[in-house]
Amino acid sequence: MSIQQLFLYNASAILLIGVFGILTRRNIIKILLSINILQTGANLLLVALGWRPSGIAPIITENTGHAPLFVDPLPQAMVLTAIVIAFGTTALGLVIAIKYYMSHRSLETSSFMYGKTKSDDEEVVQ
Amino acid sequence: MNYIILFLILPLFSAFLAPVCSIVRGRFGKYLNIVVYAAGAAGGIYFFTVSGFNAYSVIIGGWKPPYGINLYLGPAAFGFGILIYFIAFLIHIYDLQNNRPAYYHMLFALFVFASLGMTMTGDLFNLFIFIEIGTIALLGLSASVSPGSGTRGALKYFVPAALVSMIMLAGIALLYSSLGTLNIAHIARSSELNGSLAFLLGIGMLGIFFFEAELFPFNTWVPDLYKGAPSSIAAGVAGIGGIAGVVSFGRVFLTMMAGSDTFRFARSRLTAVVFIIAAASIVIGELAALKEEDFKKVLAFSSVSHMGIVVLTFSIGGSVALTAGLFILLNHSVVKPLMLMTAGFYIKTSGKARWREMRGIARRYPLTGALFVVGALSLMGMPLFAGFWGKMILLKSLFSGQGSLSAAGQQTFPLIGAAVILFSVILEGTYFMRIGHVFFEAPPSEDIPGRSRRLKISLSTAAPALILALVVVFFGLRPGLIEGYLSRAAADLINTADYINNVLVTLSAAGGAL
Amino acid sequence: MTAGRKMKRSHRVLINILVFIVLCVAGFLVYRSFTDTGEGKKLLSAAVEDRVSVKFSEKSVREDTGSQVSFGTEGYESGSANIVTSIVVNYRAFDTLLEVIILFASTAGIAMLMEKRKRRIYTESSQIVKTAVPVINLFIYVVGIVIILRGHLSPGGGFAGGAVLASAFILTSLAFRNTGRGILYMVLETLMGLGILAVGLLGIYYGGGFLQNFLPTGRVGDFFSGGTVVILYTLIGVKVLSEISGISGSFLGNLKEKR
Amino acid sequence: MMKLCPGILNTGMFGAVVFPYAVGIFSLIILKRWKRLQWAFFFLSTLFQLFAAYSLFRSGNFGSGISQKFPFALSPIPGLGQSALFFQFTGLGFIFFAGSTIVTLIISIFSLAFNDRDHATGVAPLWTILMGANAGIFFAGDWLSFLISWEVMGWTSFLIIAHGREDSRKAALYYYILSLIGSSAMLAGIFIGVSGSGSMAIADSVRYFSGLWGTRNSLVVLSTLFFTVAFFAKSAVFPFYMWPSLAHAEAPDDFSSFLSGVMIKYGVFGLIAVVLPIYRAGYVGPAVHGVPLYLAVLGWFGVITAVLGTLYAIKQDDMKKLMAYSTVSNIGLIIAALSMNSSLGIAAALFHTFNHMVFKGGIFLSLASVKYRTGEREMHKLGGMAYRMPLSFFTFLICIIAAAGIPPMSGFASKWMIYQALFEKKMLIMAIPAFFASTGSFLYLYRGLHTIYLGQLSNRFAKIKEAPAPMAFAMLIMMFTVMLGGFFPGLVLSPVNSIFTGMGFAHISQDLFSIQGVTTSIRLTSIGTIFMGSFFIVGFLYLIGKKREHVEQLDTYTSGEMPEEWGLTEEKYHYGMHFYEPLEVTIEPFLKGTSMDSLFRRIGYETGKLSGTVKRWFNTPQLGTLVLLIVVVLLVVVLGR
Repeated sequence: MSIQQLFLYNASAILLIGVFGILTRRNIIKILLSINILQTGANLLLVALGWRPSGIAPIITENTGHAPLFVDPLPQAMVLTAIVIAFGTTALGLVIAIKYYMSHRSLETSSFMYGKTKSDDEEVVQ
Repeated sequence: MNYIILFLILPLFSAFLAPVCSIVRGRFGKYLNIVVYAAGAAGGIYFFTVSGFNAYSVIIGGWKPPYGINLYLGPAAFGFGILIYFIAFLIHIYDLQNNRPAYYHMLFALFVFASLGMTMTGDLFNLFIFIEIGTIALLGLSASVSPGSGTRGALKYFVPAALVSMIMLAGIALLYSSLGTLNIAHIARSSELNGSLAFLLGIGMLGIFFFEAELFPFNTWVPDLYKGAPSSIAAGVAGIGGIAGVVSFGRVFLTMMAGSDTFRFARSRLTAVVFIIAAASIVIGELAALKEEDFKKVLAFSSVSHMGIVVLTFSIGGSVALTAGLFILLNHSVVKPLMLMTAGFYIKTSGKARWREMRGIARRYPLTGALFVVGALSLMGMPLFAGFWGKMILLKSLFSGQGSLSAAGQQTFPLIGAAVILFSVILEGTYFMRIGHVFFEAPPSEDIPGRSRRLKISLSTAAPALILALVVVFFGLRPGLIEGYLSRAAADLINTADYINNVLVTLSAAGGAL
Repeated sequence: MTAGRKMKRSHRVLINILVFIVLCVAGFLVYRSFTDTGEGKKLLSAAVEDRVSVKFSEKSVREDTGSQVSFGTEGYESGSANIVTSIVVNYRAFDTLLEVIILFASTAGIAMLMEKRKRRIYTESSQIVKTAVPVINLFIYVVGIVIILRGHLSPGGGFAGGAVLASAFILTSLAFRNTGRGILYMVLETLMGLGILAVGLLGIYYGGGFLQNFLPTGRVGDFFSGGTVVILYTLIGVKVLSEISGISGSFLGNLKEKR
Repeated sequence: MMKLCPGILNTGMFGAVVFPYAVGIFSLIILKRWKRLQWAFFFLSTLFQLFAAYSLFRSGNFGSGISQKFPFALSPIPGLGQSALFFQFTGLGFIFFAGSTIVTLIISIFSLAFNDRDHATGVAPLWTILMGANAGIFFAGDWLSFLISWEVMGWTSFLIIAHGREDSRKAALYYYILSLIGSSAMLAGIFIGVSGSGSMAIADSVRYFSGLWGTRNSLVVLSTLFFTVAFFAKSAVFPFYMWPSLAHAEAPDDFSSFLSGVMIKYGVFGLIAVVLPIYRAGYVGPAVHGVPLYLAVLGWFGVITAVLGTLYAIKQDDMKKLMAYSTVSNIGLIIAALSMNSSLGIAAALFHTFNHMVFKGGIFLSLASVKYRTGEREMHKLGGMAYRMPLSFFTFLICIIAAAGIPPMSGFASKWMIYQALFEKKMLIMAIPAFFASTGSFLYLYRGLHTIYLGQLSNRFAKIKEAPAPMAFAMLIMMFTVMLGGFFPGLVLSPVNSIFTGMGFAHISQDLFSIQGVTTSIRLTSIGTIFMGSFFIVGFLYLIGKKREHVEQLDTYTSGEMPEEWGLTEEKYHYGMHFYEPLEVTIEPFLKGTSMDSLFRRIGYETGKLSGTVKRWFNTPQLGTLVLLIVVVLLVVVLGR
């Protein structure tokens, strides 16, 4: 098994772990953590897919000769974007979790059930 | 001709300017947005008419596809973009009565921007980022007013969104590794994928569109978001977000997967998945709406089932069925904002969230009641309103069973779909007529402010809903005016060969108009 | 107290096991589709040299030179030595614009949601911290600016540099009570965003596409190479700086402006 | 007949359809405040429709169905392969249109006075629109125009029946859900035909279906079943016979006369126009005495409806419900007759349809005037109205004589023709319950007459007056129309006879005064004269006989005492209470066994429970994703190789 396959299966495993966490955790903060794990797995998958045997970092310097073997730079650019997206979503998710806790005094997803939080069902939002 | 990209990035100006302008004057961002939306709609219509309804491919950064990013402004993207601008314009006029923070308008502008981008982008990763922008903007907006159900709806929207978007990112990565490109046209042109891999990637990418289009497994957020968000935002989700989700869904599923050879080995299975999920959404939406007490949640469930009907036509395939689907999409995205505006006004007036407690409110406020009835009849597909023609065309194409995407052994899909749709019409008529009757009952309940303390229906509240109702009635009396155009849009979504041609082949390196 | 009823433990375990089984099946399917030897293209069947990104590293999207780029030569379509940067800011600059907008949106959302948050009671930070922070900040500023400005030559760029600079601001706001003025951040964001749009429209004005490079691309490796890359990365850096500082400010909770 | 003149046909049909729409929308929007003016506009538009009917009658040629392009052309719709709405002038449609317009005009005269300040219901504009849809249904040449008129008829009538009263909500919803089910079924049938024939024209679909006999019988039977469900639901035939008792009772009083007279006949029209032709040309399949098996089953459904309607009517105390069930039983007879699919049968069905329009309209008008004065609907609170409202009494009397099928009124001739049609096809087993239903109608009609109009006048109503002049005038016209139909059957039957060439039936032999059946022929005019003569003799004897003396109700029942300690009130032992108690006790178990109502309610209840379950699914964010994973995995396992 090449190192690339190792990383691929590793990334898939991390993805599945994240999904598992999202599906089974009952605390919103833990779900957010699982989402971050998921995002890490996706990034790792991206980088691993850009690997090539004996490839070097895609930066032209004096040392890179006339025919350098760069690894695929596009997945790295995508990873840059994906990281920023992950940052933004996580920050906003945390804020919403804080707001939810302020109004419900609970971070358990079981408090999503109707009837559990009377105030929500009665609430009037025009 | 490259200035056509202004049609997409116009909302960005108002989004960037809104917070700063609000330092100068509180309501400035609001008016700025209105101006921008009006300008977008008017400019789009003007350009679209002078350009002779041609497909344009805008190249960004001067790098020709598939290397650079391109926007594809065919009839589908451009026409529905104009509709998005129009609906956003009306929603903001409706919103003038409320005093919103500047960030609110900025996020709404970004939401509009993201929806426009989703309809017209030609690059998978770019589409992914647009979807993320829409998600984040909608998260902020839906939690903005109500601390209780609003945040709950936002959380229920957030968790599946993150899940499916990351799965889509992984799918994009795998697709890139096996085809070496991210451009939709280029993917559609390349050779076949392995069957099981194609199916995996297809599922992974379609998940987020099921989510965006409020379809079955991922739509737990829909009722909470509609209830918890202010009515204008709910109207935005129903109208604008629905259009964006469905059109990008069609771009990815019809153009990239169904129409091309790339996904040939998995095509029938993906079609089956889409069909089953759409049919399930129709049934589940209508059934759930039957017992719902909360007015806005009823509307939410009804939009679930209508989006199901629209996407069901995708799995049937064929230009006639797709035309019908787009007709129903048009009807839904015009009527649902109208009904949500009515709902917002009634909820504000009566101070109640449940429709049973609004007995006789339409006797006090007959105009809005009449608008609600018009919307309900159009959603039920009753004649003299736009929904009727969509239903007719759809049923005709379903019963003639033409243009079925599905492989042999799935030829019964059109008939099952027709049965499901006819069943859904019965349930929808039941609950909408019940609600309308409660609204028109005499005597009105005591909690509703009477003529003495009656609220003044300001023009900004009534006019947008009235305009939308007029649109519905106009298309109900003159369906042919829009039908020809919608068939062009359907052809734009179906016809993969032309799409590849327009994007990849006939482009000069400088890009620009075709 | 509206904390929902705790689920029965056995049910939880049951659901976990169920999900686990489902995921195992899904994982098996993923594995099968990775290692499926049917006809058609498989995973990784496009080698790196067959992908579109080769054109990026060869800098030959417009006209096909077909040869690799070597250091110090000139006359390429995109002059930046760091190919990832040339992709992020030049070839796929539109993605970057959207990325900035995502940060922008989340900042706005957080500011809007955290508006009414009461300010926390800080414990007075110690004298050491108060003395050390300005000194450290100096170095941080230098490093961040360098990272931003050399983003097209070496690893780094606007996002990394902006984050580094923002860390200095966060340090300040933790050490001393003020978390900076949110209005300043807001104005900065707006100006930078409009700047990016302006650069993009200038690209159209100079007869290209949106966000097209209209400056001369110098020799690979020079500071003045890569055309608009430096400008865009500077704008992005300042924008990221202001956004992250704004986010931290609203988390620490004394944005003075109410709107 | 004058020779055909398309111009007048065109304008006539166009005006008959579009003018009411325009007037209705105008009075809905502009005349919101002036309710009386709305009713005046309703009357005017109906008058205009009658004028259009007259011009059509003079110009039209009943024999051949002429297809006309609807002047108000919609812009072309390629998706439907249709560029305009097409209207078709058929004799059948014209007869229905003319009959419904005449009856509605009389009712509108009634409504002018009926909707005064206390009784006003703001349904006039909707009713006006409904009249436009009414014309559209009868003139429709293609499925689009038919569907448009059908659906508009559906929701306008829903809104009218509900007319914003809480207690009428359930009835209106019941009615509307049934018609939704019907229209969904009809859509299925329509589009099977359209996709087969490739055109939206009704005639083409019928031709397509009748061409399939022998090759794809099951498809034809299925599609006709869809149509039949729709028309049965609208006409309240057996599985759906429950809604009239609710809707007729809850609707505005003048509208329930329209509802029972005109609206319930749409299904009859649909069956004759769409279903029957399919089963004539080149029918291949099982048949009973030459009647296709499917139609025979239809006939049985009709007979069952007739019997059930009679039995339910017998045990009603609410006078409007009683008459609603009588309508159901009459519809059953009509269905039985037309399912014979012979010229005699269809003639009988059309004749009885027209008669029923008139006499049931009259009955409901007189009931409406009673309720207008007294405000009571339960029969056991009424009594002796004949002394106070003689004209309403006479209208009721004449109309129920017609309804019971007693000569010389019109009902006798049509019922006689129905039996003749059944005999013609040797459906004796079917004829026996039909006889029972018809004779059973004596019971409930007599109950109505006796309890409402005869007997003791309650003191509460000692002061009430006869209905106002316009209402009286309308009832008078109804009365005379009934008599006319009874004395001169040819007035209705000769137009009916003249449309048979267009429908490809043989003519029946009749003239202005007499009808020729299979077993015998009757000469109604002479029968009528004899009966009227005997009536006059009896009336003369009554006048010269000893005057009866008036005693209080209490004197006759409790010999003057009023034993309060028994808790007795006037209603308690009113002679209208439990009028047929022994009979009711006998038929109760049978009715319990055959009640479709409980079945429908059960279905609704189960749907509600299911809906609650589905709604609970939307609760947590995790369940959805979990379900997705399971779904995806199952799909992969199932669909994967």
